Amino acid sequence: MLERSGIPEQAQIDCVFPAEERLEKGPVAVIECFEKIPCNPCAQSCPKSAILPFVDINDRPVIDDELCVGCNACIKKCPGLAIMVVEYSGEKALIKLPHEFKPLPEKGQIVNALNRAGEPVSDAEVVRVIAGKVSVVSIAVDRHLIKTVRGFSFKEKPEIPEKNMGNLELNNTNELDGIVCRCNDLTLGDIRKMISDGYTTIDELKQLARVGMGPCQGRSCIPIILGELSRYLETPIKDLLPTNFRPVVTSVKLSDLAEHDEERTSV
Amino acid sequence: MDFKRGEEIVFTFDGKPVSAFEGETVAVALYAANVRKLATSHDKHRARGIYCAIGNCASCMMIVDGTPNVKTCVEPVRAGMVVESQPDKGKLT
Amino acid sequence: MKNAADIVIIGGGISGVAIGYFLLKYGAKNVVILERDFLGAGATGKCGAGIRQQWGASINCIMTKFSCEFFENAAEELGCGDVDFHQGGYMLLISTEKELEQTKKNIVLQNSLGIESVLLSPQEAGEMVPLLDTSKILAATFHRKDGFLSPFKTTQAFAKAFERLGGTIYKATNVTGIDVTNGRVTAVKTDKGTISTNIVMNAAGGYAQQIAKMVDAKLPLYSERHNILVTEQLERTLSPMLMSFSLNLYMQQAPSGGFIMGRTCANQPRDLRVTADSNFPVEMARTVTNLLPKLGQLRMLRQWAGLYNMSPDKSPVYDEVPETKGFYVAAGYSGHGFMLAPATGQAMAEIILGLSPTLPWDKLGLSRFSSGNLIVEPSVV
Amino acid sequence: MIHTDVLIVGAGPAGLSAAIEIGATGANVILLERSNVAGGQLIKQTHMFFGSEKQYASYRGYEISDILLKEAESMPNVCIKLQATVLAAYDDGTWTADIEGEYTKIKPKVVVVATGAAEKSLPFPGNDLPGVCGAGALQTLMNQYGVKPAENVVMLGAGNIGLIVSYQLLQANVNVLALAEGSQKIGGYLVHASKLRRLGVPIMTGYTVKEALGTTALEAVTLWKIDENWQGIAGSEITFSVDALCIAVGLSPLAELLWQAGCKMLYVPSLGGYVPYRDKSLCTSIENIFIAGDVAGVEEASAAMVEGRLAGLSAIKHLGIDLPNQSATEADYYAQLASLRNGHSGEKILSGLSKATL
Repeated sequence: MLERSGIPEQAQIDCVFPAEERLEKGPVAVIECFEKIPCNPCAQSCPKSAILPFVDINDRPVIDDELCVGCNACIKKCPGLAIMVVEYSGEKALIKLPHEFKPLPEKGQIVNALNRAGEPVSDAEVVRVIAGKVSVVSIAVDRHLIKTVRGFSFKEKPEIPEKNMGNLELNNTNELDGIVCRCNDLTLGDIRKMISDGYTTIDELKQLARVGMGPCQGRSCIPIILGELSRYLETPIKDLLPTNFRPVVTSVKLSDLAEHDEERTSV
Repeated sequence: MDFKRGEEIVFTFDGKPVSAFEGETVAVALYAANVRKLATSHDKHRARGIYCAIGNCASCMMIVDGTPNVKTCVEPVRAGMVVESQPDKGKLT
Repeated sequence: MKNAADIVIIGGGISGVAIGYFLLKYGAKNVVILERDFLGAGATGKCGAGIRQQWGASINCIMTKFSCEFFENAAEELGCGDVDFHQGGYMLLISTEKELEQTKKNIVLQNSLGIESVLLSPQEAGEMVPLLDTSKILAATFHRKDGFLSPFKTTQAFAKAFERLGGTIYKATNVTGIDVTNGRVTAVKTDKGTISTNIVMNAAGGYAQQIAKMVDAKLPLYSERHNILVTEQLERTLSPMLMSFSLNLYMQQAPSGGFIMGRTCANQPRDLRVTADSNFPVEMARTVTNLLPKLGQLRMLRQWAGLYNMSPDKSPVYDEVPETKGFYVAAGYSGHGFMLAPATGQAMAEIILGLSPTLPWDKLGLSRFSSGNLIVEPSVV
Repeated sequence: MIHTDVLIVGAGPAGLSAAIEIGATGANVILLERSNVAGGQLIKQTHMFFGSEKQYASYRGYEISDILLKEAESMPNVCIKLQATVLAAYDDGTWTADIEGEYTKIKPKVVVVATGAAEKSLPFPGNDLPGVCGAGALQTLMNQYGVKPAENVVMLGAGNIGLIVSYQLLQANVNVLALAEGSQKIGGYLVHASKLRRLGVPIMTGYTVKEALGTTALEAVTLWKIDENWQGIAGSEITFSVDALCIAVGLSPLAELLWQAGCKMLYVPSLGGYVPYRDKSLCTSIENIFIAGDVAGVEEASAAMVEGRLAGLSAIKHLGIDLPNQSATEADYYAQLASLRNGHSGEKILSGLSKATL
């Protein structure tokens, strides 16, 4: 389902697609925006106010497909590139897609038509390219694919190394469970051992193993250690004894300190 | 995205010349020259490279013009700079 | 939590755990240490943990000599791990004629007590510490047995030895009151329960006065904030610990490679605050770079503060308070409590258990402040 | 010692917005930014922004940063300093900074801290290998310096940052082999996720990193499935040959200066970590210190901009300057924030804020 895979269900797609007759009449926008998020540029962008105004910024867009003329204005404005314009044209279906990649295809070029999982489903011909910050590329595919095609890719794909390389014997110098404190090379195992030895506050760990005392001032290690302490003591982090964050945020040269000009009164 | 690159300059890394653009930082220039390992950790001598790229951590520390422990990811590139990898905790010059 | 103990020690810093160890070593039973946060959370964990035997008052020389010898074989005696005693020596830097005069007297006293401190010319000092700008000093003294330890490991070693001898430590336990019935201590109240006892040992360091108030005892002490900073870590280039009274600084290169340095700043708050002082970094940097110019390249990493528990003559107080029977205090170290800890432990064990004193502890009693024979200690930063 | 009306720490969306709000009153503002370019996260965000037109929706991140910067720079009483790191906040009200190598002491009447947030890190074998880095690092390389960050990447984390940075990597024609997310659901906006799926990037929910492999640099990464208490399931390993592993498992506020200044802090997981207590008008437990943006709780840049305005307004009130329709403006900012947080992604923020609001 959408929340797990990022691909909308067929039922969700059907309910944002206009009726077949509308698709015959001419281009119409389809907005695959299935989540209430704070975003309303599509409504503002429509010259025909075919996208009904939002009551609340988190509303999902609703198109009055009688008013919509498929002018692409909203395609360029949608931050999520969730809008495409589709229409039937004889045996074909014309699909106008937002495109933010270089190089742009050329008119007449044959490309792969992709479904919502990025898999090629058929060839497609590029019928029009409108270049811009968000370019709009319209491609023609067989009409029965109007609800399937959602993207395109060039014919020659860059070869991607096949996925499963079990046989990679790399002389792996990895510690067993990863570095927690990068400045002092302390692994998760080191931290867990010290905690189980009875040092159950950040400050004790600091004194014992200088964790959080390096140049990074504990930015990457202290949050992880808090998690470990919280699990070990079965206490929520907010109830743990916090550590102190002392001056200075980034190191400063003693010579810069010594040359400090007390009298300066402007930056 | 178009990038207004500064003019090209050269600095040395462990003796070898590396070209970079004015306005880049040392770590970025080395990254562009396909140098991934920038530092070695003191205790277990593990390879370290760019991690946060904004000066929060300490994984990109090198010797720059003789000064040790310089965070090269926020150190602007200058022509003729001498950048060396730092084998230990660094010495006073 | 126990509801009774023979002796309750308030404070889990270096003094508290040392006193606890020595009490059990000399036969005391059923001793409890109460610590508000964790061991070494107070000044102990904030100090440079130096130890020197170069003093102006003989009692301080004798006590630090005793402590130094204890630290030298603490690993075996306590049997609980190394204390990282780095004996690189202390070098005291002399920059005024008056100070030179006092120092020459001190050396005679120290040598007479078996402390082999030596006077160095600026040039000799420069050979030992190349970083020094020798033009800034008239002379220096050096004693090779001085040095510094790891405050954390030393505290842990004492604490583990104390527990092995049967002592009990309660961390994260806050003392809320002390019961006194007709002039004698009867119990200590905490946020985790009450322990009845007839002997309370006030080893609360900077909070000694607060604890003493609980038995209406007034201590002639005050606690003052002292700032300290550490720099980035470099390879070891400085072995001795440097100190100068006239130039007002002390500095060491810690085992981690960071340079730890501190000084006494003017009008510091006395309200138990241990916040950072906004003028300290500049003052410290100027002091250090004036004396060791090359250290200007060093980057300051962190600044913090701890409490000095100051006594009128800057020498410690070991005594039972006159107002309340069974209430003992060890405080007033005036910034050198860590190095005195073994002596503090020995002193309080002998005083509490009524043993014959190995050192003239009575000279360090509270009565000296009314009788007037103070132990004036000139050499303190 | 430099005396000024207002010190603003951080020239990101929040800091710049606060500078504009306060600058308009003519008060003296010093805005310090540690990076050599203003805009904070904005300059790395090449995607179009969400929110409403008041928060520059549909503009691209770096375009918004230009707009805000120009407006702030147009005010003579607003002094913006780059490569200026605020080092410390002392309890006597002194703040210190390293401004282009010059140690500076500042005594402001009011401070707005807008220091943003930094990436969380994750302990797993090989996590310190060069090539394993935060999402921000790759963005900095790509969008700030125009350097191609890698050939093949695996992304860790399906929050907005993981989704958006993966898309930007594709734009820099880097192969994003997979996006793994430990929890069973995608955290970020689903429209971003759909964009990636359409471009052939598999989103593997319920997977996390088992190990990063390599000697002096990253050469491969092994992912594996995890059960409900995040323990790896042996046998479910999949290895990818990559030269970058991008960590986007959440941000936590950079609140060190607030700790130093003595503000009361609280650990709130849904806001990203330790955040200062604050009142509705974004004033912390110390009356002349205000907060705005991710340091107050990790959210979107749109909210950061509105919080910057609100904190600016509160700072103005603290300075005793009263503006004509102040309460109307304030009400508008509260309304904007409420609407931005009204969706289901806002619930998490609102619950966190309820804990941290005095």
